[in-house]
Amino acid sequence: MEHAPLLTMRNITKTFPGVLANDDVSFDVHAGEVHTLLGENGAGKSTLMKILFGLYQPDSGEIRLRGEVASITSPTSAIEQRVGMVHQHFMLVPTLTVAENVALGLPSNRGFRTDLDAVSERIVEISEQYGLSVDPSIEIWKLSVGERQRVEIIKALYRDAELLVLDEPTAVLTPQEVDDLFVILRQMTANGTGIIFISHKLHEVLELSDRITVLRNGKVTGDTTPSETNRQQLAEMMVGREVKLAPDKPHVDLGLARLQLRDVSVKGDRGTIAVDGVSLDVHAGEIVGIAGVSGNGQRELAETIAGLRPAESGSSVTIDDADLTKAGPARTRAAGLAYVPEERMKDGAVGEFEVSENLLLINHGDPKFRRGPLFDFAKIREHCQRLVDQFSVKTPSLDTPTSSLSGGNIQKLIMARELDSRPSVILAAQPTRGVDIGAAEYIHSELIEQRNVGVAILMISEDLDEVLGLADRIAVMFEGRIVTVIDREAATREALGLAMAGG
Amino acid sequence: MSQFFTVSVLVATLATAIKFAVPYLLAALGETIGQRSGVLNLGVDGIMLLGAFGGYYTVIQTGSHLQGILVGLGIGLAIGIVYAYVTVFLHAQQGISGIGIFLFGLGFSDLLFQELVGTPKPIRPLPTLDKLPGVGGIFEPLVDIDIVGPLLFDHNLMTYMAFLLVPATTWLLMKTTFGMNVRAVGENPQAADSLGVSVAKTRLIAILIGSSLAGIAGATLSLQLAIFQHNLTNGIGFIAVALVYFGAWRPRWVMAGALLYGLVTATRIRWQSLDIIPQGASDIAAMAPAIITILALVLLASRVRGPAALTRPFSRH
Amino acid sequence: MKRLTGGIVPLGAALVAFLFGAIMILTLGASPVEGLGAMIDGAFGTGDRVAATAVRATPLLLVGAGITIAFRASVINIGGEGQIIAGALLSTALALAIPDTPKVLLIPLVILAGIVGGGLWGAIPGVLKAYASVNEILSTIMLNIVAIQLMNYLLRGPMIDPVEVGTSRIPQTERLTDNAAFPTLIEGTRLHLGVPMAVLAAIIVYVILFRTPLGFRLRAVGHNPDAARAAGISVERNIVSALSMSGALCGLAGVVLVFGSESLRLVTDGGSAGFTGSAGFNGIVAALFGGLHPLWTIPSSFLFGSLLTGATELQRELQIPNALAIALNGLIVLFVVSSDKVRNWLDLRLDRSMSTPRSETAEAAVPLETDDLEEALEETT
Amino acid sequence: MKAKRMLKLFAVLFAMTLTAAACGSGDSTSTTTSECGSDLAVAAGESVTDLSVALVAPSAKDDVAFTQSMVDSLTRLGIEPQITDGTFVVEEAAAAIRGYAEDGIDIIVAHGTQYGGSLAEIAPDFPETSFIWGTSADNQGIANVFAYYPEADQGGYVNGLIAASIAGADGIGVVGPVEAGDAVAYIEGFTLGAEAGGSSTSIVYTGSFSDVALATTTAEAHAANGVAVLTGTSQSAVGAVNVATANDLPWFGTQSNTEAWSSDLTVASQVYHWDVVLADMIEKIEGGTLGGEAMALTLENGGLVMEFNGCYDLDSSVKSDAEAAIEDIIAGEIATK
Repeated sequence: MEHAPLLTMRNITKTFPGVLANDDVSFDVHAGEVHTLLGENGAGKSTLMKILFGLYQPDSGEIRLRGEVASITSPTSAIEQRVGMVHQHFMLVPTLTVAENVALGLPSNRGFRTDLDAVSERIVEISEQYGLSVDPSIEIWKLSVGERQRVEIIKALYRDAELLVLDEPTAVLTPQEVDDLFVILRQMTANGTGIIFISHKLHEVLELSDRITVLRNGKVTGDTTPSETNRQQLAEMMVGREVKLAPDKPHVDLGLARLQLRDVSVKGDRGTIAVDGVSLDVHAGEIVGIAGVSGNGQRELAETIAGLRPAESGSSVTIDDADLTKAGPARTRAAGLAYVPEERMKDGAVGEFEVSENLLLINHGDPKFRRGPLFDFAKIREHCQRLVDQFSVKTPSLDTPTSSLSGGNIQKLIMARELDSRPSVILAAQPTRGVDIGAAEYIHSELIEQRNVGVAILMISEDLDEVLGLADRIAVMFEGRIVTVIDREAATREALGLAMAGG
Repeated sequence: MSQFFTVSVLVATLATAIKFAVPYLLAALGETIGQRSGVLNLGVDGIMLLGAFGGYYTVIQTGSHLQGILVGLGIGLAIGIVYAYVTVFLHAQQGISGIGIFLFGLGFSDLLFQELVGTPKPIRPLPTLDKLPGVGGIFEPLVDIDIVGPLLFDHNLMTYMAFLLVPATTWLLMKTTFGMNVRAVGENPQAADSLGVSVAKTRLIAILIGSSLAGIAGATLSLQLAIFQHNLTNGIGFIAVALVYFGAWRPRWVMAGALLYGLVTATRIRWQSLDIIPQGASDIAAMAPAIITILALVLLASRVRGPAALTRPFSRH
Repeated sequence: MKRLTGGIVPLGAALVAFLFGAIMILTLGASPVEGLGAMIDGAFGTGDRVAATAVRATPLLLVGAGITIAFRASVINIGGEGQIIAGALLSTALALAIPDTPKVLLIPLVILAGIVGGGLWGAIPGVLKAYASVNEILSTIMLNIVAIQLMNYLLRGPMIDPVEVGTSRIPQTERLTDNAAFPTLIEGTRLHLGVPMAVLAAIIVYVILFRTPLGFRLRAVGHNPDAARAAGISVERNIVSALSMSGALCGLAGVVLVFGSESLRLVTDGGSAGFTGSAGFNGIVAALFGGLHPLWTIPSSFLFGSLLTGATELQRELQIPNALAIALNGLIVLFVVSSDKVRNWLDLRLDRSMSTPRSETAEAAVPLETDDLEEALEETT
Repeated sequence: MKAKRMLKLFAVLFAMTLTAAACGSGDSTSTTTSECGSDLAVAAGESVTDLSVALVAPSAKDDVAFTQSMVDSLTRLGIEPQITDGTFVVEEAAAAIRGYAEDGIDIIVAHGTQYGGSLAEIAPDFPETSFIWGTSADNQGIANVFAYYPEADQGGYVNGLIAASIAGADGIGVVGPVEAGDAVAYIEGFTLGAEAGGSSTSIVYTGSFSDVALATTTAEAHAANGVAVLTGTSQSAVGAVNVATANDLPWFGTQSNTEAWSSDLTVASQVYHWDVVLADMIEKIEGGTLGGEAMALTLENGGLVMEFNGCYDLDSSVKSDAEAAIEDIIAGEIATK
């Protein structure tokens, strides 16, 4: 007789006000296998996993662990039933040490007092067993992203997780680090651990998974194995229609260098050099993509170009020959920069503001929106309505609080606002991260359109597919430096991956 | 000026500063624990006033200092429950709720005082070591030692408790499971929650410890001064909150802040009594502690960062 | 619909607080009914008392409007007391310096001086926060202490009434020139110019916050400083503006207290409350009760004004200490802030019941993607 | 038990009042000596008037200082006023004053300097009501306002003189509140007296009338500096009295009698007997004059009374020197300012 699956989730349904997040979803995982959950943002993967981890209760349906009906009421009960989770946004306390983060929530051998020495010993054991080297006594904020992920995995292993959920674990890793991670994961499955792997990177999914379940709009739309399917088929199961994986790009003659970076060095939040002597030109009519693994100075570089972070002396940033090195964000924007920041809810939009207010964020001072000292709301509405229509931002009204829009629509809102400023340079960081495929297609086509009319575009992206699909030239950043600049035609995924790892 | 720089005057000034700092220190240590868990309590002054009245009234009724302090603790605990319910469970804005607690404490302590006591009558003050019933004789020779005596031995038990609470608070925060939870919850409550640490429970306990200490601080104040009056604290609780920021959420630095505040105050009083500060400048001198605190912070502030989740209510959804 | 719940929930909270007040009155051995009667009589019993209530509400409204600006920009201003004093001191000094200036000129001048005084006093913590990262809670508390002592110094020294020097040495200025006295609006009552001025100020604050680029920037900085900065808005400058404007309105409250009071002089009892009546704190309460909306702050200030005048009558009639009113204020604050959650819940319910029938527009409604919704909710809490 | 004690007390005080009245023969006395261990509660005198009286005062009615001295004074006159106390906020006081006037109260005592401005507005609206206001040396020229004020420097001088005899070269510590009002008058008179007696004062103004902690710290600083005597004024002085008790230092009080605070360490207190001027005023009011003048409390008219503590063993020669000084002050031979 066959063993009962490690996990069975049967007929799970979960609704939120106005939204059917999971609609009769069934899903199981056997010990020793990697079962991938594939789907776009909003397809219901996270909700399903939060139900599994006890953060939500399903409206109906049942969960069985090892064949027994399980009641998972809280993260604690999930952990007690040996379910572990590595969240996409790491659940680590930056000011605590590795050992403290691991020990958090567990009873101590010494009662009231912590027993970090014992915890550290066990961490060393686990890290040796799985090749997850990390110093237990170091504070999290001092660690790299890859190391933090290792801590997350150690946390789960320390709790003897038999079932481990990994939510988008490769988003922040280099291809080589991804390979290392896969080695670790395979070792875990060999030891009998069941793994739920959540990703939308199709080639990784095909490489790692034993089985694949695809979700769309809260429903299961496909249940397959890598041998039975391919990328195109998976993409279509995810989106529900035919998908064009690469946009059309006409040839455009290069114009003058509109954005010029010379020897740009920048300190990061910790006071160490994060960007180290970067020089780069972006010409009118081209998209330069900056590829690289998160944390190699891209964010600091973008912030410096946008005037948000001071550059070290000797650096120079110019747009159309105007020196903006020390200009600050207002003057930089006045000089023709449009900025689509990496974290849209943190830097791009004010969540509590209405849609119209966010559309007005960068040009609210424009006299054309005023009558005397006061806002001319009629004109403002007209202007905002035009932008919303033009960029097909889906919103119930102009007065809707922005935070209640979907990620894709907020991103379109930001694009609408930024592109409307008739920029000479667009700086777009992770323009489609966390955005549904439809919106991503739209955003890509808008960027190409701007390129075609002579705007210089610098796009920072950790998504290699995006960079390869959109950029005319590709610069790879590693440890604060630009290690190589390759023309699109000469670029291969492998060469880029090597460069991203510093090779 | 020269008459200030004699050993005896310097020692006496320092001893005064130590004693003066005690209520500030007790309240600020409590507030440190609360803020480390991510909860700001601006109502410390109100809790202190209620604790001060409770302690004072208890001593009038029973004559027992210990009971007075315990009543202060109990009152702090009771108000803490209300504050925790409002801020942790109802997610009320912390700064404002604190003002509410302050106003309530200010009014209610005065109301109780007027109804139950009326005339401010002195009580027996907290005894210093050498005047402790029974064991006082042991300490008498110690108090008479030069320099060390007045600095270290001429204090009441609450002074020692306050200063012992400094390493104790550090130990609690850094070496215990509870302290680790407090720090985690104040920094990244989502992470703590995901590991089964109850954010609400941790914050509740942190608030209760903090408000109990505020209650004790109030009782200590009234028993040390041996009196109660309308608005006895005169804003000590607010300054205690300020000292937490000053001390960058570290008990040792909070203590340094309380001592600095006490020392500046004691020094200006001493200088006035020695005519170093001319009489006409008394009010200017009274500004000194406030101004020096601000200046000290200007020099320190940019280098410290508070608990990331301070003042942010936590909810899972 | 939102407007409605905006009013109902705090009122409900206030009722609960009053219930506690009634219990306290009962415990003190008096009749709550008589107590309420005395309070209503004290606040609204005669035309003059209504006027007195309005006069009591005026500083609360001004401070409340100022606090609203600061809080909207996410700056916690606890320095109202000090800013009131600063405004009062500067305007008093001006009135003392040019007493013979005609009324039409002098009144605007003292008002301006108060605004400048309070504004400057507010700018200090603003600058300290924006450019030296000094927490504003701390600096405003400390600056209150400094302002009080400055007032004590000036009123017993340079600004003291010359008559007092040789006699009772009361720390007060001489009676200020009638040219600076706020004119009474209704003969026989105390209703003076300050009352409509404060209402106007609240309206102006509303207009600034919601209808001008300046208010737009303040709110943007308050909600999300990072996004504001990235959009080219100077966070530092707006923090300073918010605290300066907040302080300016508190300073204006100081002017009203001096030139609208019957005594027409500045006198200190060594602390701040004797002069300000704790308006610097009570104004926060009023602003909060008004849901941090300048227009709602108008009725809310009047409510608290009536609570204060009513409490005086309560004490006079039933010999109940007015400390009760202060305690009650505290309870109201607690209940109102706690009811925020209730209000959110109510709003959500009402919104849903409102939006259900609009099925024909459902096409336009966004298919909310749950993950983003959750993310967004996490961002906002 | 309690009632019995009260009764006994009442008898004692009644006897004392009788004695005082007998020796005073109409004139008030300027010194008294309490019987050691007696309660200090003031006995109600025979009512001097049938007019209704209300009192509005800034601090609590039993503050053992400014406000209590007025309540005690009214009690001595057999008057049980309606009281609104704790109204340090002028606007609140004004509302209360107006309320009493509207209620038809005949005499309203506005016991706070800061109420003067409000009174100037209210009094003319109620010409039938008499307002008694202090402390102020000036009735603002209003026909139905009486003003009163203490010449606090006089008793201060006497206190200082006696203190000097105890303190000698060790000096006297003075705990002042804000450098203003009758606090300054008292302290300056005290200093002159102390200097006349061959001692010196060290004066610290804390900057607050109410900060007990600061007053305590200040008194401790004085004690540590080695002073032999302490004095102080304002409601925060209670903190300083406690320090005097803890350090066994003699204490001199002012405004009200501080014996209740200091066990037997209070040597003498200058007590404000407002009743002396109040009696005068009420007589005039009954005669139809509702105001129009300011009256001072002095040693001469018995408004200032030096109350010696019977429990403190004061050298009789010092006491007689003090009494001589009182005579000289009354005679104008000693300047106290």
